Amino acid sequence: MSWQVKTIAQRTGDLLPGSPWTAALYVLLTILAVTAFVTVAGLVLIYAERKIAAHFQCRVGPMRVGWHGVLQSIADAIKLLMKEDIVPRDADALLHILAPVLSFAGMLLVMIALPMSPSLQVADMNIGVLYVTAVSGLGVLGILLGGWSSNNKWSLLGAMRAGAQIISYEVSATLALLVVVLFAGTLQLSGIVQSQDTGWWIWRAHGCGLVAFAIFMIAGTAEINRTPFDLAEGESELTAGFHTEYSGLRFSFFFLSEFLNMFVLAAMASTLFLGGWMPLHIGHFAALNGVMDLLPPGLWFALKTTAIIFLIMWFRWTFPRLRVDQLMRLEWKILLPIGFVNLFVSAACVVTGFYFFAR
Amino acid sequence: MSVHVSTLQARISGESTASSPLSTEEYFVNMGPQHPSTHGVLRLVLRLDGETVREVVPVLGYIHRGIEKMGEHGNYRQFVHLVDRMDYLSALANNWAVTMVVEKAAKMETNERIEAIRTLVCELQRIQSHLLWWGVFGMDLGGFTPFFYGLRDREQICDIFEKTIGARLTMNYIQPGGVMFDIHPEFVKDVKAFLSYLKPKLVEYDALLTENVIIQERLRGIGRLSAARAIALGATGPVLRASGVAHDLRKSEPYGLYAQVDFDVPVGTDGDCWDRYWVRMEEIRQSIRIIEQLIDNIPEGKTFLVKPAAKIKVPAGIHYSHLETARGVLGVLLVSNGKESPYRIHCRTPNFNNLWCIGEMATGGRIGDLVAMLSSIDIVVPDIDR
Amino acid sequence: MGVITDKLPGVLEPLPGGSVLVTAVDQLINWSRSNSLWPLTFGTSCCAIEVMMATGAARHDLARFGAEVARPSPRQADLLVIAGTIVKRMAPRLRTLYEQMAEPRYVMATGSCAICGGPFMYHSYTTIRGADEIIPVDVYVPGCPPRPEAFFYGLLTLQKMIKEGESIRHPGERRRPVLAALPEGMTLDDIRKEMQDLLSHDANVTMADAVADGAHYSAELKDF
Amino acid sequence: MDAPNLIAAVQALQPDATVRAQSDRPTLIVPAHALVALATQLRDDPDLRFDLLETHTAIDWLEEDRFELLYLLTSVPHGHHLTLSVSIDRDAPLVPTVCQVWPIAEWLEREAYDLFGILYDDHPDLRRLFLEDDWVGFPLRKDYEDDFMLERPE
Amino acid sequence: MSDESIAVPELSPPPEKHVGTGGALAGPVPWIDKSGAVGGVFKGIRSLFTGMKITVGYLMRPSTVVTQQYPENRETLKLPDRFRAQLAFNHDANGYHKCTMCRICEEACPNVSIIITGREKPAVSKKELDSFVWRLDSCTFCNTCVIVCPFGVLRFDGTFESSVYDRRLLAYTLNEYAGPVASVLEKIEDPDARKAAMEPRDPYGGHAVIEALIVKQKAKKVAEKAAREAARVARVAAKLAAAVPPPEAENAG
Repeated sequence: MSWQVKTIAQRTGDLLPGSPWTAALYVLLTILAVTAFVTVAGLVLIYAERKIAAHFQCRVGPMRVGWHGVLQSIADAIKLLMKEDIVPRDADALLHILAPVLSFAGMLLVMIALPMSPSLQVADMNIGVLYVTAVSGLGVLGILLGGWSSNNKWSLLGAMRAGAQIISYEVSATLALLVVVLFAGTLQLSGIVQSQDTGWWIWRAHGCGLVAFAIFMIAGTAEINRTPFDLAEGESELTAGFHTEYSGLRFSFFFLSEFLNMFVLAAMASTLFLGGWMPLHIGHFAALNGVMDLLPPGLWFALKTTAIIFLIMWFRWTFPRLRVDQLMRLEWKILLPIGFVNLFVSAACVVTGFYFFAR
Repeated sequence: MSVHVSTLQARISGESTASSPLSTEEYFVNMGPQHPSTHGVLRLVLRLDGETVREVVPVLGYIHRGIEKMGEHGNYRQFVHLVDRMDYLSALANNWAVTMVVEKAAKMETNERIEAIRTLVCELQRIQSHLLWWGVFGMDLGGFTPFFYGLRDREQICDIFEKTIGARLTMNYIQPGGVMFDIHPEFVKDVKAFLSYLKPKLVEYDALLTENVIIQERLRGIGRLSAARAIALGATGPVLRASGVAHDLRKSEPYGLYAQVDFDVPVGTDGDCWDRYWVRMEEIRQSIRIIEQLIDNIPEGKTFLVKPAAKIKVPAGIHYSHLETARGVLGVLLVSNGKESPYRIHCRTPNFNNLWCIGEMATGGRIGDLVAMLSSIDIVVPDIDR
Repeated sequence: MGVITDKLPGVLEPLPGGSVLVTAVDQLINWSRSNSLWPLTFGTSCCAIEVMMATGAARHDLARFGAEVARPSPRQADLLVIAGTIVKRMAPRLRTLYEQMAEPRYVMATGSCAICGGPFMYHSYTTIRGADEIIPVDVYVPGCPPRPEAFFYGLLTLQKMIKEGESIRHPGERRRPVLAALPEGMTLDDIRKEMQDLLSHDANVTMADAVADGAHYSAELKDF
Repeated sequence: MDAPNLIAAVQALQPDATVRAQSDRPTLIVPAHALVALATQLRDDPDLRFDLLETHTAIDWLEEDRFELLYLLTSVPHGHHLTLSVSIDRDAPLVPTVCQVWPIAEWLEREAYDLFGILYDDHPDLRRLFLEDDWVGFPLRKDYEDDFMLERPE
Repeated sequence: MSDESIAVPELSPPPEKHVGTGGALAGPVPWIDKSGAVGGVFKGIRSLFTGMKITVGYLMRPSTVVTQQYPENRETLKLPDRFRAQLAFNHDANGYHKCTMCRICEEACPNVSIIITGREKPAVSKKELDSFVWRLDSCTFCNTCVIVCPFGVLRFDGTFESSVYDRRLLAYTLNEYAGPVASVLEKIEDPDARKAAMEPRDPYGGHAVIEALIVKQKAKKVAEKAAREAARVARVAAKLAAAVPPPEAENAG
């Protein structure tokens, strides 16, 4: 079965020669839709996190705002919007204002490259993986700027921790990405998804994929600053870390991008290792594949992403956090060597064609 | 004569000794008075070199309320309720400490039942305090879930206390001459139910936190305190025992009914954060043992041998007695001049001395280690400041 | 609405700035503020255990009110719960913390020490006799320490106050009923009773309210 | 070691020490100048081994115009207790520090300085412990006066 | 202060019976041995999964939720009988209290949370209660007043819902009526006269008493300060007079 991939950018391109105004409207609508999606996803994620955390901990979580607290996130959002916004007197005002925007923009830019279903992807670049890796680096810039411009020692410490941590773990994450890129033979995200129509990379590569997936999950959790790697904002250590001096709207930007980064990570992990929107196919067993195709691809994507998000939340509500030197040791002495070895092994696999359902 | 009175400003603007070959710049950070991991209003001035702590200067007094001065103006019964607010997690032991010194000085009689009740509720509170500590310890290390599990089980003890004592935290239960109420008819049943509930939970705690590799890695070899240094720094309680000194007043100078029960004093070997953690976890188990031995045979008797009078007269002189709270040795020094209120009353609080160890432990560690150490000595700030 | 604030004259605490918008938005904003009170992790003594820890823990679960997001940084907190004694040395710091919080900010004084010095009222040379000598306090929760349910009652009281306040037309202004000059024929018992009735009927947000709130939300988006 | 033996042993070390009456633990009155030497001996003597300074505080005997300093010692290995009492003039409250003997004394002495105004000779870091550096007066003295403090109304 | 300067002799190992964990409950110290590097890694990873199993176990079993829904469960919430949250008068079946204004509780109260005012001209008996003011704001619920009361007038209730916007509302007048105690009232035959003697009291009128107390206290403080100042001035003057030599001597010099 072949999938007809059509991105929103392509559709806009199709429209452009005929009616530029319609195309412009289309672009506008897309921007609105992405913003709406981001907002809704963020609110849902925050609510889900609070509810799931509560049930991990033998309690019930938000209950009193709407049925079982479903409107809790909306209340929080409106409150944060209407809250006073403080720029400390000694802060670097411009950078202080810019930082959360940068952090949010980095997340938003990754969002447009995610293939959520064959027809639901804003832009499908031929260097998609590279683009995602590059643009997600903007987030750390926002954090660094925010911590530095606040003129607060705790913020600075948090920002430096975040900077060191994210940049270090990006290496491992990229190495894990490269494994999939090697196997798929393309940097295009939709191409990677389509390369998994005989099976997901997590199991097709005799363990290499699994190892890469594990590394990617660990490195990714570290990149989005979540427990057990939440050193940048570890409450008990650095009060609130890099966003200590942020309030109101700008804090909500950080807050939202933190949760959406989790979505981005889960989406990337499912795209690369779990086939993205590709249903569970095993080789060329048409019967199984046909049954699996009954579910629409968008739903497959949503299910996989949800599962990974749940996994990340599960990590967070179980583990204590690492110390800063242990964090670095884990990256440079454990993950990185394993990642390199894994990359070499998978390169060998690719060259010899030694993996399941090689073409 | 070289008496030189200094100030905090002078203290922290002093020497800067960068020992690293790299030319790094040291800087001061105020941790507290409002900081999530200082458990109240403790201020630590940290001299940092990057993430490394070069020096810790604790600054106290953000909750110094002058309890000792107030004690001089009230009678003994009033002072009992004041010490509730010192180490509020061992309020009963605090009550007992004052009660003990007053009873010893004024030669007040008690009976076995009173002592048994006192021992029981104190041990329950030791468990309660350690459960809270366990939860907060997990939270300080970044894991939130232990906090909820620890406090969930602590609430069960709160329920038992509420039934018998009528308060959840500041009890004012152990009075000179007796205990304020007799135990609730359901006390024995509740305590037994709680113990059988807690035992499997302890196994769960171990699986969740104790055996977790991150905890192991974070606590091993951190904040090491040798036995000799621990004694010299005046540490008591689990902090001292973790360093390998089996100094427990329940064993060495038994009070209450501790002489009649069989229990062990867990001691550590290295005196690091891990040992302190483990000693406390083990103390919960020992407390369970003590309660199990006592709960079935509480002797009969009155809870006040004589009707409690508002005022008690204590013969003139210096009286001192001490006992073991969940955090260490709490001593009450009572100087009386024969009147209804003490001439001078002084509390030797365990946290005061235990905190003093932090300066020695923390030097050279990371900020994250500092938080772990602070949590592992389990301070209650109002107990330090009084 | 308005049982308490209508019948009792209020204390206004005006703050600079302000604009005119519609009432529905006001209500929406008040609703969101009252249901999203993020507390500052601030506790000085015994009350902190009961009011910050036990309430947040599984048995009582502050999260039900949407208030479990305890912020260690005052910038992000809405609610300052003064849990414990405030002494002379801490007083300027408490003031600083209050100043650092962003509007709208609410203050609850829990426990005897924070209300009036409590057990340390007399003969103590450092204890401040009441946190309201330093910062304005909105709700007093008596107890020593108050049990978690008592704190929740205080939180509901505060929510009620926020819901009946005025948000956009006079930002930051909130009406706090005072005892002085009770209207004719009105006793405090009546007010208490009405409040308790309200709590039992009105405290839980029903689904109909939620839908209405959603409508407010879209109206609010239109205005922006 | 029981109380009479203990007192005898200490008096052998420091003949000036006299027994203080009205105390429930063995208490010896020691002249201030002999304090540090005796403290070191008490700590190092293998039979005594008072290695834990349990607490140290002062008593303001206003009518007798003196401060009494108490050092409550405990021996962890032997499990016996001893109290040292040092009386100093109220107008010139100067006493040698025992920081070098028991490090914990550094804070305990700072507390006594803070609340009683007792000055410790050779103390490495003598400053207020609980109160602000610019606090006037020493609150635990019996003649402390304060505009802030409220008396209990009758 | 360095470590070296303090020569504390090392302790001999603690006595045998104190060491060790023993007991039925205690197991061996977990993880005290550092097993080999590879084994350690696997053990570590396994420990992570054990923890995850526990948390997800709670997630999967909603019956483990222990939360009480406070405002919703107001009807069913039952506090223990002894819980102390509000001081109240014990009244007998006819609604009389037995307080004789002996003031023992007032004296025993650690921080003057009980303020008892008597009446200038008692209607019936010699000692008559005007108002028994209890300050909920400063009360510490220590129960001392209850145990020292010789007549069993006081008790503690579990009514904890008493948050207010104004702290003056926290001063309660506990007695519902002023006037004599039950034994005296019962002697009054005429019901109208009895009613007149009782005189109902406003339960929230306590703050006036407290304000009067504060005014009195402030005046006392000011007077004391003035007296201290005067004494100081007199002392200084006396010192000056003693220090300055008499003028005759000056002239002579």
